[in-house]
Parts: sequence; C-alpha cells; structure tokens
Amino acid sequence: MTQKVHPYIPNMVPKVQEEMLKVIGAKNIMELYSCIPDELKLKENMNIPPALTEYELRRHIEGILNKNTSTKEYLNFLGAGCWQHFIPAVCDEINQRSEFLTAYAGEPYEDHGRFHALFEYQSLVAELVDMDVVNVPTFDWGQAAATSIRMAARINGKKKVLLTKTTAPERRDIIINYGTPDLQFEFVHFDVKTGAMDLKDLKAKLTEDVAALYFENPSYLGFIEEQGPEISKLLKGNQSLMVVGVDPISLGVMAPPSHYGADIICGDLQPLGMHMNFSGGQAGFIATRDEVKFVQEFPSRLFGIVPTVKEGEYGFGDVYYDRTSFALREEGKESVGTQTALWGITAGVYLALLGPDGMYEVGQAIMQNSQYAVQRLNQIPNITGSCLNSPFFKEFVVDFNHTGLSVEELNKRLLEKKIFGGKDLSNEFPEFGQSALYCVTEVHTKEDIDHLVQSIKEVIEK
Amino acid sequence: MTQKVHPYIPNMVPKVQEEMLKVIGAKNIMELYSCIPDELKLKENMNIPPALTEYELRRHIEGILNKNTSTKEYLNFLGAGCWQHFIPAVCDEINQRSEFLTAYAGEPYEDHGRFHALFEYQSLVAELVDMDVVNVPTFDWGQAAATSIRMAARINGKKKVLLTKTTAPERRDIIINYGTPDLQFEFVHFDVKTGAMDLKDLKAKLTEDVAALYFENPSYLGFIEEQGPEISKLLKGNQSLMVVGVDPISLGVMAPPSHYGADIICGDLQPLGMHMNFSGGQAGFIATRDEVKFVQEFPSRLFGIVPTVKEGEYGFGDVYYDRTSFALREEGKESVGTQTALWGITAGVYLALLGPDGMYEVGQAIMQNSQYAVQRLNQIPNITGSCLNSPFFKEFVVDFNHTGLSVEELNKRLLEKKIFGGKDLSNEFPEFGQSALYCVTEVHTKEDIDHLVQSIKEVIEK
Amino acid sequence: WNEPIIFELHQPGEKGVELPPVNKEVALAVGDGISVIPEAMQRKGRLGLPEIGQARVLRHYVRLSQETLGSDFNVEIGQGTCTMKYIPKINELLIRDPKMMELHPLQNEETVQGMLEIFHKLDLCMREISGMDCFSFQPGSGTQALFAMASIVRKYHESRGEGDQRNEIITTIFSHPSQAATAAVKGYKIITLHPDEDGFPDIDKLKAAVSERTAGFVVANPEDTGIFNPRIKEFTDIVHQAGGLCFYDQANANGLLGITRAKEAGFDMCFFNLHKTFAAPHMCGGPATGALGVIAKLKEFLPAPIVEHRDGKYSLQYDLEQSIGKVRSFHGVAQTVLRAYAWIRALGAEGLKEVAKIAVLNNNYMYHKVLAIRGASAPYVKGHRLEQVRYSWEQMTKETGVTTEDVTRRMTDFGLHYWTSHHPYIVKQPFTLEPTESYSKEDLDEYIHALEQISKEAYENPEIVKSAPHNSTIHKMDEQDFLDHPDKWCITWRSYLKKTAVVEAAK
Amino acid sequence: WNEPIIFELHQPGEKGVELPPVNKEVALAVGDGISVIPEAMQRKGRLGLPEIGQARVLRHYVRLSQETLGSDFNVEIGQGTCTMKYIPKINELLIRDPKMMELHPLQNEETVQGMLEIFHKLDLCMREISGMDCFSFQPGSGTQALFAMASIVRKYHESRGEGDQRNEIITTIFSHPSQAATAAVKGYKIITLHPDEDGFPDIDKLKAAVSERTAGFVVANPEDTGIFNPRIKEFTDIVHQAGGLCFYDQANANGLLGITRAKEAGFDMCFFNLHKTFAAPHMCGGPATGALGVIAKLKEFLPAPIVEHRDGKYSLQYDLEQSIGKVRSFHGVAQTVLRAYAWIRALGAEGLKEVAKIAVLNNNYMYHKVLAIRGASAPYVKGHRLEQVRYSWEQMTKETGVTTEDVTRRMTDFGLHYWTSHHPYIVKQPFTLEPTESYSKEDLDEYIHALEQISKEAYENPEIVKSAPHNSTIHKMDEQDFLDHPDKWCITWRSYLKKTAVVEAAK
Repeated sequence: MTQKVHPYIPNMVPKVQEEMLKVIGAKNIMELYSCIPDELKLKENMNIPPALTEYELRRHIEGILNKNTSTKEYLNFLGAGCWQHFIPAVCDEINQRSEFLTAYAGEPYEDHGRFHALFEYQSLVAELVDMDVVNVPTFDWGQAAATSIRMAARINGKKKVLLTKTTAPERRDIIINYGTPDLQFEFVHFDVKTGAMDLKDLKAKLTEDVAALYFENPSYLGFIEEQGPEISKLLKGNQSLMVVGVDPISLGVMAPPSHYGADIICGDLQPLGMHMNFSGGQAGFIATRDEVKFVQEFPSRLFGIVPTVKEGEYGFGDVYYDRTSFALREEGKESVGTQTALWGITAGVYLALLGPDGMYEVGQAIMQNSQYAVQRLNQIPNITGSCLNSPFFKEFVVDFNHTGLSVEELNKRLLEKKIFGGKDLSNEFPEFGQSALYCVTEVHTKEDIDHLVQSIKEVIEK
Repeated sequence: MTQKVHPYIPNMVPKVQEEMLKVIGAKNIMELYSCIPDELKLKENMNIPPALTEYELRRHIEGILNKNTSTKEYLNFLGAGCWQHFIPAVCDEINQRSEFLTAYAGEPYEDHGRFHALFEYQSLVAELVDMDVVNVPTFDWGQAAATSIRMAARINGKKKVLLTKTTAPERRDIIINYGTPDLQFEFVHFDVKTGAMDLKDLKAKLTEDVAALYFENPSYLGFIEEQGPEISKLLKGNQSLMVVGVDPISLGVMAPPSHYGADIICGDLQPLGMHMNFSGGQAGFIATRDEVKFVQEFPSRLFGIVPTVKEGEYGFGDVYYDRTSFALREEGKESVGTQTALWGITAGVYLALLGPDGMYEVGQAIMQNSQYAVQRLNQIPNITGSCLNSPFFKEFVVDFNHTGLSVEELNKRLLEKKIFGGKDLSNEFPEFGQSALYCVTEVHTKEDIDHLVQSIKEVIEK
Repeated sequence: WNEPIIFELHQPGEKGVELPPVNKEVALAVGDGISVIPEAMQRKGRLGLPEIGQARVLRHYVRLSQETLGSDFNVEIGQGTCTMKYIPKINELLIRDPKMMELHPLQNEETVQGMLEIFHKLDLCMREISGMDCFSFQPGSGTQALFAMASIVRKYHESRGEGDQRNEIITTIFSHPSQAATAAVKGYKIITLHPDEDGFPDIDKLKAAVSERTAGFVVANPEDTGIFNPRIKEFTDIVHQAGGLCFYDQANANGLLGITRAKEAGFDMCFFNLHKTFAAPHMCGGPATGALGVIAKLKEFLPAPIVEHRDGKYSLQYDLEQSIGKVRSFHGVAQTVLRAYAWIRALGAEGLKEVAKIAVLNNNYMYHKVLAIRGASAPYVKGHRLEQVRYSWEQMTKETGVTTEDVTRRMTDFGLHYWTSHHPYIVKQPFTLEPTESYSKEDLDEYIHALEQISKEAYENPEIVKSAPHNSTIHKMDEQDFLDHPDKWCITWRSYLKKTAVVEAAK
Repeated sequence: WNEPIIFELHQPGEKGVELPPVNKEVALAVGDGISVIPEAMQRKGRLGLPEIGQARVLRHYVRLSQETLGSDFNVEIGQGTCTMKYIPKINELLIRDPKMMELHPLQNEETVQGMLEIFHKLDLCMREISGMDCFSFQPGSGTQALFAMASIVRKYHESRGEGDQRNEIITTIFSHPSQAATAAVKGYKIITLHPDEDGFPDIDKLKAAVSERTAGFVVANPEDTGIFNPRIKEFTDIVHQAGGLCFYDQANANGLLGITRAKEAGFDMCFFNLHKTFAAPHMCGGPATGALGVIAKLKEFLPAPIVEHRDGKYSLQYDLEQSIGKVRSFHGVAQTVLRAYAWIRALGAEGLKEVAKIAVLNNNYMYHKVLAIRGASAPYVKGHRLEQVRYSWEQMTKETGVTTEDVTRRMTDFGLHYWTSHHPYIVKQPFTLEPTESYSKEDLDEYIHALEQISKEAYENPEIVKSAPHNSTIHKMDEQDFLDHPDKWCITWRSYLKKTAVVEAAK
C-alpha cells in the first residue's frame, strides 16, 4: 500500500477498490474517465501545498487566525450593516447541533424538525413585523430589499423605483444590480439636518410609473424616519407600493412598518442571534400580508403547516411551490436556492428566548446607551455627538469636522487605544464632511462608552 | 410583579405559584419550610454578589480566564500525570453532544446509547491491555491503582502491599490514603542509574503476607521497566498479585502488562482524547482477566451485553450488580458513584478513530520526538538529556546539576521565553538533585524542541 | 417527540434569557430612552411573542434537531447534484474561534490580516483547481454566483457597446434551473437546448442557436445526468466565435478535481459551491458560498472588494474599474471560506484528485448495482457517467403504480432519503444519486439494499410503499389543499390561528 | 438506529484520523524510535482495534448519542436524590475556552491566576452557603468527598491519640449508601440507624449508639425520603458530647440554599455535589466534584493543595500540617468548579434562595398530585417534605402485580424515566421524584399525567406495563442470566466473541 488512506475517503483502501472495479468491469479508475478527451485532462499536478494532518491543520489555521484582532479584544463601535449584539448561548448550541448543521434538502418527513423550526421562525418574525407572511430567509438585507422591490414591480407591473438617498450604499448597489435592466431607479433627496425624506422631492418624482418607494427605518444613518404615515398616503394615492427595510432588533420599541403603511417589509436577521463572522452572519427576510398577489410573487420558499392523518399532529411543506424557479426555471419568480436557513432557525431561537419583554428591553437598552454616548460625545469640544437633529436608533453620525483631523487619522489613533472607531462616512456621504457612523448597542457598558469618549478626547487634544 | 422571573426558574411566575399553592393548600412557600426550626433558619442574606445576566457573566468569567496563559500560547513540556496530546475534533464533538453531556443514571432502555458507548469503551481498552474485563471508568489513575490494590488484597486475603519507590508521589499518596488502615505499605528500592526496580530488595521484602506489588510502566520518571517477566515470576512464586499501572498511549508500541504477568492493570485515560483542563481530564481504568475471583472484587460498574427479545439486537446492563455498594452499602466492594463516564466514552471514540495503526504511530512518534529532545539536550554542555541510562517513553529526567542553576530559577527564566519547563523533581526525588521531568509527545514539532534547546542554552549561558 | 408549535409553550411571565442591564447612571442621564421616539413610530402594545423559560426553549429545539436527518446521521447520497459529503468536524471547530467569529467586516485591514490571508490563499488554490485567474467569494450561494456571472456578462457587453444587442443566454435543460432563472433576472432571453438521444448536449442545436444576439452560454458539465460532454471545447469555441462569453456551473465539481479544468475547456468564468464540493456544510440551506472565478480580462468586472496580496500585506481592493457592484453585503460567508480552505489543506493536490477518483468509482459502482434493480433504469448513453447519475423508476411506475415520490417517502422508513430531481422531469420518475468519495462500499451497499427492498415491495405489495412513511417522525400529510389553496395555506402560526376553526370555535 | 458494535464496522485499511507526522530530520537523527524498547517490552502483533473511516465513527457515536436521554431532552425529575436540573448552556460555552481547557495543572502559578481566582471565589461563595470556613474542590464526586471526610475523621482522632479507640461511624438507613461504604473503606465499623415510625431519625437510637468508640456521625438532611429532621442540632450535640465529629452529606442541598446551613445545625464538615445542586452536568456519570467544606479547626486536615488569596495574588497552598494527603490527582475537576461558580453568579444570593423555595414548592405540588394517583403512597409522616419524596407503589403491586421496575420501563414509552431507588428497599416498590426548580408547572403536570396513565393501565390492563417498553430504542432484554452468570456475562466484545456460539459456529 503505497498511498495512505485518507480519513475522509474510506474507499481509498486498495482491496475495496479492486472489488468495486470488478463489479464495474473496469481495470482501473482512470478508465472511468475515458469519456474525457485527453486534451482536456490536466497533465501536471495542481500547485497546492501537501496535505496536513488534523493537528498540523489546526496549528496552521489557528496560527493564521491569530493575526486577527477581534472585537473581543478591542472595543468596537462599528455597525453600518453588521452589528455587535448579545448572543444567547442557547442560539449557538442550537445552530451548532450536528443535525441542523449538516442537513440540507430533506423532505418533510425525515427533516420534520427543520421544517418545523423554520415555520416557527416565520411565525415569530411575523409577530415582530405584524404581517402574516414571512419567507424562509434569503441572503441578506440588500438582496431581500432587491427582491422586495422586484416583487412590488411584478405586482403592479410598473418599472420605476424610488430610493431615498440615505439608503445604505451597499444595499443600494445590490438593489440596483438585481434590478437592472428591468427596472429604473431614481433617488429621493433628504434633509441634511435631520435625515428625513424630502417629501416635496418625493412628490415631484412620484410619477404614475412608480412601482415602489424603498426606504429604511431606522435608516442607515441611524435616524428614525417619522414621516411614514404621510409617505404611505402619497404612495397609496399613486398606486405605488411602499417597501420598508428595517432592523428587526428595533421592533420591540419601534412601530413595525406595517403600522404606517408598508406593503412589503424586509431587513437583516443578523442582530437576532448571529455572530458577526466578518459578515458571514447576515441573512435577509421579507414579509407581506397574506394576499395571493403578494404570496405568488415570492421567489423564496414559504413553509406552511399541514395536518397529518393523525389527529392533532402537524406536518409542514412548501406553500405554492409552483411559483419558484425550482419548479419553473426562468419562468419562476426570480430564483431560489441555498440561502441562509440556519440563521433563520437561530433567529427563531433568539426570539423565543427573548420574548416580548426581552425585545422591548433590548430596544430600550440600545436607545439609552446610544443616547448616553451622544450626550457624552457632545461634551467634547469641537465634536457633535449626532450631527442629525432627530431621534435615532443604535447608530448616529458623529461630526469631526471641527477637530482638524480626518476620520481616517482619528480612527488610526483610536486603534492604538484598542478601539475600532465608527465607520468613516466621508466617501459615502460627502455632505457630512469628516463624519463617522458610530454604533452603540446593549453590549456596551457605561465604562466602554466613557472609555471611548475619553480616548477621543485624548486623540483630538494631542 | 416586583421580583424578576429568572430564566432558569420558570415557576417564579407569581400567578403560577398561586395556583400551585392552592393545590397544596399552603398560603406561601415559607409555610412549606415550617418543619425547619426557626433557630436553624438563616436570618441574614448570604454575602454573595448580585446576579449577573448572561452577557455580564460571560464578560466577567472571560475576564478572569484571560488572566491565564495556556499551553496554546506557551510551549509546554510539563507532563507528570497530565499530558498534552493531539485530540481529534470528533472526540470533542461527541463529548459535547447535549445528550451525553446531560445524561446520568438512566436505565438500559432510554439510555441505550450511553450503555452501548461505554460497553464499547470497555471493549476497546480491553484490546489495548489484552485483558477480558475493563470497568466503567473511575476517578483517575491514582484511585484506580488504589482500588486495584485493594482488590488484590481482597482476592488473596493478605494485607501487605509493596510499591516501587518510583511510583508517582501523587498516586502513592492516593494509594496510601485509600489503603489505610486496612493495608500496610512498604517500598521497593530502585537503581538510581537506570530507574529499574531493585530485585534483590524486592526479594527481601516479598514476605508471605504480601498481597501485591504495584509498579508503573512506563514509570513516572519515564523509563521502561524491563524486568516485568522476572518480577512476575517472583510474585507468582509467592502467591502475590502483580498490579501494573500503565499509560495507555504507550500500548501501541509497548507490551501490555498482561504479557509479562500482570494480574490487574490500571492507568489513566486522559491521554486518549481528553483536554488537560487543569487536571479535569483525568480518568482511571482497571482491567483484569475474566475470572470470577477478579470480577467479583470490582467496586465499579461493569456493563455487559445482553440479547433482547428481538433476534440479533443487543442490549446492555450491569454485570453482577449485587457486589456494589449501591446494592450492599458498606458490605459492597469499596464504593461506587459518579466517576468519569464521559471520559470513558471519549476514550472509546479516540481508540475507534486511531485504530491499530494510529496507536502504533502515536507511540512511535512520541518515542522519536522524545529521543530527539534528549539527543539535542545532550549537546548542551553541563546538561544530561536523560540522567537515567535506560529506554524511556514520553518523559525523561533532565539533569541540570552542573548548570549552577536551580530548576526553579531555570523554569522561571524559561517562562520569560514563553516555555513551561519540565516538572521540578528536586523535592520529590532529591536523589537526582536539580533535575526536571520533561515530557515530549507527538504534538511537539522539531521546531518546538529546537526552540526549547536553544532557550535552555541561552538561559544557562547567560 | 411530538413537539407543539412554540407559541403553544407560552406561559406568561416566563423568561428565556435576560438582557444586559442598562447602567443606572446611564438611565439617569438619558431617561427612558424611548419616549424620544415620535408618536407615530412607537410600538403600541405588547409583542405577540411567546414567553418561555430557557430550559423549555432548549428542549424544544434540541428535540426538533433530533427530528432532522443531517448528513452526519445517514448515508446521504440521495441529493444528487448537491454533493453531500463528509463535513470534517475539525473545520467546524476552527470556525468557532473568536478570532473569526467576532470580526467586524469593516475593521481596519491591519486587524484582519489573518482573515484576508485565508481569502487569498483559498483564491490561489481555486485558481489551481480551475485554471481561472482570480476569485471572488462574495456570492452567498451557487444561485448568487450564477447571478453575478450573468451580471458580468451584461456589464462586459455593455462595456463593449453591445449591451442591448446581445440579449440571449443559452443553457441546457439538464443544467440547474438557477442558471436560467438568474440570467432571466438580468433581463436575458433564455434559449434552452435539449440533449441528443444519448443525453449529450446537441452541438447542432447550439450552432443553430448562436448569433450576434448571443450574450453568453452557461452550462454544467457533467450535467445533472452525470454525463460528461466530451466536445465541450467545441461548444465554447462556437460561442466565443459568436462573441459570447462562456460560463461554467461547477456547483458540483466533485468528479473533476485535478482531472480537468474550466480553463482548458475554454470557459471565461466558473463557480464552485464551497458548501458542496469543498465540504462546507449545507446548514439546512445556507449560509453558503459560490466561489466565482474569472479569467484575467474579466477580473475588473468582479463584485468588489477582492483581496490583494502585496509585499506581505493583504488588502481589500474596492477599486475595480468595471465592477458589477455588489451581490452580497461585505465580504461573503467567511466561515465557509475558512472551511473550504481547511478542507483543501487537509487533502493537498493528491488528495483532491483522490476525491474525484473515488467519487467516480463510487458512482460507477452504484450505477452498476442500481441498474440491476427491477424497474430502475438510467436513460441515455450507457456508461460515461462521472460523479452522479440521474436514474428513472419509469418502468416500475408503469408496472406497479409506485412513483418516485412514493419511494422517497418509503426511504424515510429506512433512515435514508433521496429527493426526486429538479423540474421539469425530462427523465420520468427520476431520482439522482451521487455517492461522493465520503461513503464506504458498505455504506453504498446499505443504500442499494434499501432501494432493492423497496423495488421488491413495489412489485409484491405496492401498498406498503404507497402508504409510507410508516416509521417516521410524523404521519403522512394531507398536502395538496393546505399548501396550494390561498384560503387554506398558513405560512405563519398567526395565520393558522386565524384560518382554522380552532379559533372560530374558541370565539 | 440499530447500530452495530463498533468492532463490526471494521474495514481493514480505513482510517479515522491521521496523527501529526514525525519530522524527517528527527527520524533521521533517532531512527525508528521503537527498537530501543527491550525485547520483552515490545508489543508483538497488531492491536485488535477496528479500522473505520472518520465519517463512520462519527455517525456511530452521534447515533448513539441520540439514543441517550439527556436531561436537555426530557422532564428529568425521576432521579430523586440526584438533583437533575437545567444545565445552563452559557456555562458549557465558558468551559470550552482554551484559557481553561488547555491549562496544565503544574503551570507556574503566575500563569493560572485566573483559574485560581475562580477556585477561591467559589470557595467564598460556598462558605456563605454552608457556614463552613474553608473548601477543597479536589474530590471527584460525592463519594470521594465522603471518603475524604472519613479520612479526615480518622486523621483527626489520630492526631488526638484516639485513632484506634474511635472505630465506629454512625449513619442512617435513608442516607446515601456511599456514606457507609466509604467509611468502611477507612476501616470503620458502621452503625446504621433506622427511622422512627414517622420516618424521622430516631434520637433515642442515636443516644444508644454513641460511646467513646464513636468517631463520627454522617447523615443527610433531608434524607432520601425528603423528610427534614428538625432536631438535627440535638443530634450533632449528642455526637459532639461523645467526642465524635459530625459530617453532613449535602450532595443534594437544593431545598436549603439560603434557608438553613450546616454550621447552624452543628456540623463540622459538609460537602455539596457541584454536579447536582450547582447545575454542573452529570455527563453520563462524571467527571464531577464533591465540594468539601470544613470548620476552621479542620482546615489543616484537608487534602492539599488548597487555594489561598493574599495581597491580590492567588497561590496553591501545599503545606497543610495534618493533611490527609490526596484523594484525587492535582486540583480536581476544574471545569465543574467553573460551572458552579458561573451558576452561582448567574443567580446571586436572592436567586439561590429562590432556587430552594421553588424546588420545595414544585416538590410539594407533585407530592399532592402523586398521592392522588391510585396505588401510590408516600410512607411515613404526612407533609414535612422538602425538595424530594420517596414514594411507593406497594399498594399497586399488591393489587395488580405491576412493580416499580415495570413502571420504570413503561415510562420510557412516554419519553420519560425514573430510577427506582437505592437499595435496600426499606420503602417497598419505591420511586423517588425530585422536581427541582428547573421545571415548570406544565412540565410537572406532563410527568404526573404519565404516572396516572400507567397506574390506570396497571389496574385495567397490567400486561401493557409488564411487557414494556414498547416504543424504546431496543426491545426488552433477557437480563438475569447474561448479567449474573460468569459463563454468560460478557463485559467486553472480545469476551462476547469467545463466549457465544457465533464464534463456535464460525470455527
């Protein structure tokens, strides 16, 4: 036996291979590749380093990862689409269970638990957004928004889409990429003092061919858009749909967009129990009312509850499968595939653990802590804690224009003090000059915030 | 609701309590304590810090643990009863499974998997030691040795026990504590040049009333005791039993004690897949031949295989339960209770993963690496890599007497170089002066060993 | 277990977990925090979530997990086209390192050098495996990688002024439905080629299809049938001559590692599902990664950022001249990037080739065994199968009335499963098996034996199969109505409560 | 699953995991490493372990895990005396920190300050809970803590020159069998007191038992019956007057936290099982910790080392003048020390008291409900039960022939279980339930309902119960012969192969 049998490949055992080849009637394995023409066959070996045993692999990978500095070591105030929150240990326990980790596309019988857990996830998020239909999770907020918008356009058959200019730039890019060439996009201005949507501009752009308006609340810049009802009225009058993106962790204290007229709600599940994972924790959701015209436009899978032949027992299955691209290929609604089911299950666990009080408390804690941070930052000369004059949730724009330092420089110096400063907005929103988007959540203690404030003070005074 | 309901205590909900009290017919919970006299009741509150929420708790504990420096950060050459080995990820996956983690004393039906896994553990270790009976694991090597010796004394009804002087001091203390006052202990000398047992001294002390001799192979000091067959002959001639302690990870390359006459074998399972856990990974095992006189003296549980009413199906149960203290209280054989079942299951997983080749390879790797370390240490002037002139396994005594430094001082300086040096033997074995017990295993790379040697060189040359 | 719906566990007052408390001084400084929310934006009333103690929530979900048949638990070879292989536990352990789990994607590059190194090193490996020149790991699945490729095709032709003219993408019927669906999302007209009678893509049909309207050609090879198209280079040549780009669906490349590559077959782009061929877990359906590789001239079209390595430093390159923008937020699913890298390093170049060879060996072994089962067949050419085969129960259905859906339900009783196949069922009564390299001969024999047994039952006592499952977590469902009728479907518990008589009766 | 014995999975050549390779230069420098082993000490021949690929090993063990009913999965209240409570997942996550997992016990104290801090802080908490003055966490279980206490009793009397004279230890029949067994190991004669007719320990019998031979008195309170002895202080006074030490088995102290303590009851020592009352998991039966507390004058007898705190530094104190030596290697089970500390900190003083109160509430609720079940009773005094009750099916057995063993097998069919009780069965047909604070009223009702149902079956159709289990992992075993006859018992697979005809037939 010249070649070692790899632990992952049991049939490398030569004796077993012989038996199998005999059954097949082939002399060797390469004979089975005779269908591949020689000129397509790779002649040389791939230039990939030799195999590592498990222990070597572990030392190798951990050696590389040790070059990272995580948010456990440094104090983090970055958000901007991926947020640091408290994650109950039970969430990790469940999503690390070998069964959920390695399951895939089983049927409702042998994978009953997967269907059950995802149906519950749908049901729990439904309470949060106060809507009757929620999908099996999609990739992330950006793609969920893009899909929501495409759904809206299919529903009313129009082609123009309005986005607020305060839409997160990344999400804007995804929306446009998914939307073109079918849809045309236009941007609605905002009030630089408060962040609020410019309703005059909205009215001007709200032409007959507008399929939908998309905005976020709380917005990318953290402020709360309070004109929801007015906006809704305008849209309804024009037979345009209102699509609202939302941070679900705000919904214990903030009204769900369905309460101010949203037709489709989307957002990111990452705050509900997912580690940041360098952005691997993102997951999107879409919610609508239980009307056929909405349901039939979902590209995603939707799990429904079904009685079994045994009284009182529940089963689950795919609702209206025939609308999907699995069933109809290019005639289906957009496309569906592997998305982020495990994070859906996890978000369900999170919501089940927190319950109504927990969701209220976490929303309140975020608001209190972030307001405290702004209050304290305001006490630093030449800094404005929040340059927008409006209530905000979790994130806020800190104005450093009068410090004489660029945000880039400032963040570099904060890094020396083991702090990840807020996201530099000077490229994305030049209207705010040298400003940064700071994120403060329930995980930040008073001491953390005080330490940030003290450090910024030291940096700008130096 | 003045008091918060704790997540671990569902029935703190006042409404539920009321309902339950109504069923009981009590006014309040303290009424249920009326059986406790007032003078016994604690008047003041316990002085324990206020409750922490999960996130606070995590920060608190991790903050404390961060004060530790682990063997992942520093290079470790400590062994002496707790060893650093390669641990396959599958071992951790299995012993962290919620089912095994939280199971306890279920019956063979609902806990079939636990019985099955432990029966397999017994069977796998049996192959290693080449004996037909292995117990459900006990606390650790020391206690397993103590119990083995007590078993021996019960079997032949004698009261004197011989131990080699090279027995690990900790294990010696446990043995004596468990053995007194019933048994008397005497020590057999060893050859300071090789570590070998002094057979003359053994003969002298091997009086008629000797129940058993206990020695370890490989020994605490690492050397291999090669006089096994001769020792066995002497004992058999005297109707004394031979009890041998063994490091099971040596048994892929070293003969099991049963091959040179051991009647009872014991040892520690920690090398077979357990993290060191600051010594929380220890677990003992005992093995004997399948003879009633041995089996009936086990205090431990022994799981046996049983056919079920369905052809070809296996069940498992307690063999000869009526010998245990569970069944007989003080008339049972010693005592039994919660010991280290989870480590037994883990050791089984480890052995199943490594198989015969793996156990051979790990033994060989340990020998090669440790011999290499000795060879390289010998090249340092004034140091003798191994001061015993005999083959050794995994551990060896390094002689620093001619360096002018105490081991204590030396280890302190190595610590500055991020190395945990070997265990200081100057107290336990003053006959070796300033010597230290070094441990080198399969996890040490050539670079690790070279780094150690270079560091020692630098320290003694400074 | 017969777990209730989680809302049924509601016990007012119970609590699953406590939040970190707000510091008293903070509360003193800012007040209740929430009254600043404008009236219209305040949440009114209490959320309708259940209240449940921690132990009960845990018990609920661990029980549900036990009712889920992960690939760790069975001989998981019935998900053909999806490559379910052994998920090494060491990789799962590595991704739980806080140095990975607790990274924010926008951290200063200096503080994520390790993570970027892994992205880059995986990129280098993937280049070797495919022959492509640069990879992006941003797409969150194969579907999204296909979407990204369609976006690149559009951008590419736009950059050459042919954006409007080239509005057709050609694919084949035995390629994954997502190929057609994602191209359609990018506004393309889809031309679908059907195979010749042997199951090979038909070169004449391709010749007839290409034109100056051809934007691109997307195909899998082998296709879902497991049949490898040996003339693939001729196909890509034809498309190139017509001015189109060729992109390769290598979601499943398990039979090809180290054997043949996208480059030599003439493709301009390809993607691999790291959660299939590269042993990252499927996790009930994501998160995942579609690793997207392109030839040098298309690099500037990739979604930004990509990782660059210069002078020992890794950096994120956002500046790609023709970038299609983004398909997914930030950098993609970093855990799965790490898993794939770890898996490749555990195997090395030779090990990867063994993966392919044993996958093909295993598949051909099954192919021979399954064809011997009464009522089973594998339409199209004999042989020529690589890592998977699409089989058919057509004959059995004709002779016994037992359908492939019946069989899949009956498999459950054996602790095994398969799914039928993607629509449309060109192959009648289909099932697609892909044994991969992970399973031993004994495992395959167990699976084959179950199929044999079911075939036997179908011919001797079809009712057993038709009324299955008999031994599953739940009993047989009454599906049609409840899933497809708007008045009866219930996509959430609240909707169920509204729609069922249970609620009516309670009123 | 019907998993075979792992040896049956043997496939020569397969491999479960690879070892780190030996560096070539090392091998060159030292040779094969093993030929230096003296001939007689070399392993001859190949080990008889099975060879199995990694995925199959994993599949085997995860399936076995699913066949194990951990407390995470059921209403685990049938292990009375053993306090099965909710095991918080956060604690399990904390103990997997490499800063804990990868510590060597002999590391320089400077490098384990965090670990020592946790030992010390837990010590402080335990002092508050018990009133004792110092704790050792070395004992690896309650049994070993009892053994350590018996050792201290011996050493104490020896230190006073009464070692030989005082050779009796007094206990009660409703205390855990380990109390008697461990004292016997230390050479003591055991005097076992039986209760009075109400189930209370009999003070007159104690008075009659004490003498100048009395070394110590060991007891649980409440005992296994759940009955609290209100005159306990009188008991300890009597023993002290006779010159003996009193030690308290608080393995299970769940009803008493913050309510009453060892100190006030006059005990010199006590121990707590951290894996019971303090929410560390049982892990199929260990590793565990019996936290051993003593009053100041006995501190110097503790097994060494103990952790001391001075000037902000923690150190290991090996120097205890009268130390009994060691009972377990190194420092004990550090993970479980950490778990217990984390649990206490999650509750605080008030939370601990709530634990006790709710445990007592839950138990009394069950007590009322179970007594209402036909055929069930709780012998001895009415009421007075704290956290558990030993019940009896004596009446049901008389009336129906269904025994407590039958019931325990039948419980399996409900996804629940209980064990009967420790021997001897003073209470006939016993079962001991301890609901703890972890279970909700609904959980308790579910359990009670199962008992009611079984009682109903016993009276209406006893065969159902007697022939149980009907719905378990395996069928009913043919126990007696195979476990108790030396010719038939098989404690290992090799022994099974030798003894069964299977092997004979194969020859």
